[in-house]
Amino acid sequence: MTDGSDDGSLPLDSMRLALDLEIPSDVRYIEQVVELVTRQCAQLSFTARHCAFNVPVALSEALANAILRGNGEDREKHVRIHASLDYMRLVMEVADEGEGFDLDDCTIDPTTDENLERVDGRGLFLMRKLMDSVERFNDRGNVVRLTLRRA
Amino acid sequence: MTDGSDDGSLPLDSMRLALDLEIPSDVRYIEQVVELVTRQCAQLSFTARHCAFNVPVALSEALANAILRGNGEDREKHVRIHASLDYMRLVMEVADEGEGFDLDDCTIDPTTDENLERVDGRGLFLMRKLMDSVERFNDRGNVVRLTLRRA
Amino acid sequence: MSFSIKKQGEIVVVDVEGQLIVGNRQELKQKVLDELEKGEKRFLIDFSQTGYIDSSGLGVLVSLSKKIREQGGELRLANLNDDLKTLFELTKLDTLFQIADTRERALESF
Amino acid sequence: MSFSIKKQGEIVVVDVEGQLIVGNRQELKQKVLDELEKGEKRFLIDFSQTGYIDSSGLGVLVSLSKKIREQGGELRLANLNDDLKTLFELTKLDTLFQIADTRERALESF
Ligand SMILES: Nc1ncnc2c1ncn2[C@@H]1O[C@H](COP(=O)(O)OP(=O)(O)O)[C@@H](O)[C@H]1O
Ligand SMILES: Nc1ncnc2c1ncn2[C@@H]1O[C@H](COP(=O)(O)OP(=O)(O)O)[C@@H](O)[C@H]1O
Repeated sequence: MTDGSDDGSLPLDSMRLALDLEIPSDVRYIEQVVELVTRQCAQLSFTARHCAFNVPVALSEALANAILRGNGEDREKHVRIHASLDYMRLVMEVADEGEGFDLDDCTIDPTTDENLERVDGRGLFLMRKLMDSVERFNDRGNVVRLTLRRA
Repeated sequence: MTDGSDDGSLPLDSMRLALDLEIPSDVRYIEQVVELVTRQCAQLSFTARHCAFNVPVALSEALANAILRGNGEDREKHVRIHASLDYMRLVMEVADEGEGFDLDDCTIDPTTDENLERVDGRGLFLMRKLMDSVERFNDRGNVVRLTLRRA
Repeated sequence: MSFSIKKQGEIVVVDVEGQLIVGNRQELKQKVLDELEKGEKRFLIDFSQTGYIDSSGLGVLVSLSKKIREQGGELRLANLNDDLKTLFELTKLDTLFQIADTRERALESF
Repeated sequence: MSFSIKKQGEIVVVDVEGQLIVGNRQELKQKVLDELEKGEKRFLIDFSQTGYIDSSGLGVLVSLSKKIREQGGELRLANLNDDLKTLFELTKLDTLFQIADTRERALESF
């Protein structure tokens, strides 16, 4: 552990934040969940780009998929979010109540000529571009785990 | 779990935040630790009074005691802070590397005539007035646990 | 988050205030389609006040662009900040849209 | 957090900006004692810009109050917000100090 700086600013490398949250399957919650998580990232001095771009876009995608694809927008079903972050990285897990899916099978390349004008299919692609890793977190495949290293 | 409100504001009763932090034994860190924790309380809509008064004062006291009494202001020794909060309560644990102490033996009543003009001795008293409970968290007595119910 | 629409000369200008995401993209789509139905042909979407855009927001832009072209019209974009530029580059949508640095340049370019 | 000192008539007025806590209370103490040594007798501490005060901050106020009285002087306090009022009530220090609602009243009261 470093000793922080002389002005009493906190030694970030010994800090760890965690957040758990459960929301009904309604896309209107996405924006506030994103805000909550990015505020925690700002707390740990993640870069402005991570806070304003990588985290918001990737997390929105994961939440939208969980709500729309995993839970079929059934408000009786819920989406659980777990985020933990420290000086090294942010880890976000998004769990839905769906059947699960295969990340690799479902990811397309939306930048090819035939896909460029598609209206959908950019979610997993963007998550993978904006995070350091995107994984299935369990066998069923209904929990996605996103990891971003602190720059 | 309630369904939150219609404007997409988060269902607070399913939210849980946690924070871990370790600081060197230097009183200059107190203010920033307090700010970090109270910001988390505000996130969970704790009352303005809890955020601006109960939590800051009680936590400052616990930190000051850990730094000055527990660790004798030895910067080689550290103070660990764990806070977790949800819709029901805030729990803060402050651990130092000292010998421990007995909470009840050390608490005086600073409001009696003979104590009123004392310069010290108000810390534990205030912690107990401002929190719902103040406990030793381990046998050694070097971890103090403060609990505040969300009003 | 909201969308404000106004007409500047022959051009319908839409400001996206806040996010353009799955929760509000339909609103943008409907507002633009309404103008298209009224016979408008030239559209500019200005992102100077935009936070982030998700894949469904991008999808709406692609869909609107097609529909406007089908009616013989044009859709242009302006004022992407660095993050949004990166988003369009990652998805190669910068090759599909006409993107101007400023609103003035976009308006002149029609 | 900082302390600004100025003289209003015969009275030394100290504004506590931010917190008054273990990390900075010595600074307040020293500033007031310096004035006392110069022969000042009347002191007003104004808390209108203060956040929170901890037990060591209260301790400094008690200690200053004693030292000023020993020199035949007076210390008064003004502008406690509701939280600070509660703090003084809980510790019964509201019975030890002369506390005015506003700076004006405190200044007049000497
Ligand atoms: N949480 C999920 N549960 C079930 N299926 C999912 C989930 N997330 C993604 N998928 C599948 O992966 C596909 C691709 O997702 P994505 O790249 O986000 O594009 P889009 O959602 O626009 O189709 C989805 O169409 C869906 O079939
Ligand atoms: N973390 C700690 N480690 C060891 N002793 C402690 C600790 N916290 C409090 N004490 C003991 O309890 C006493 C009373 O503490 P407190 O009420 O905060 O008043 P003060 O610190 O002003 O003496 C202290 O003087 C000290 O002896």
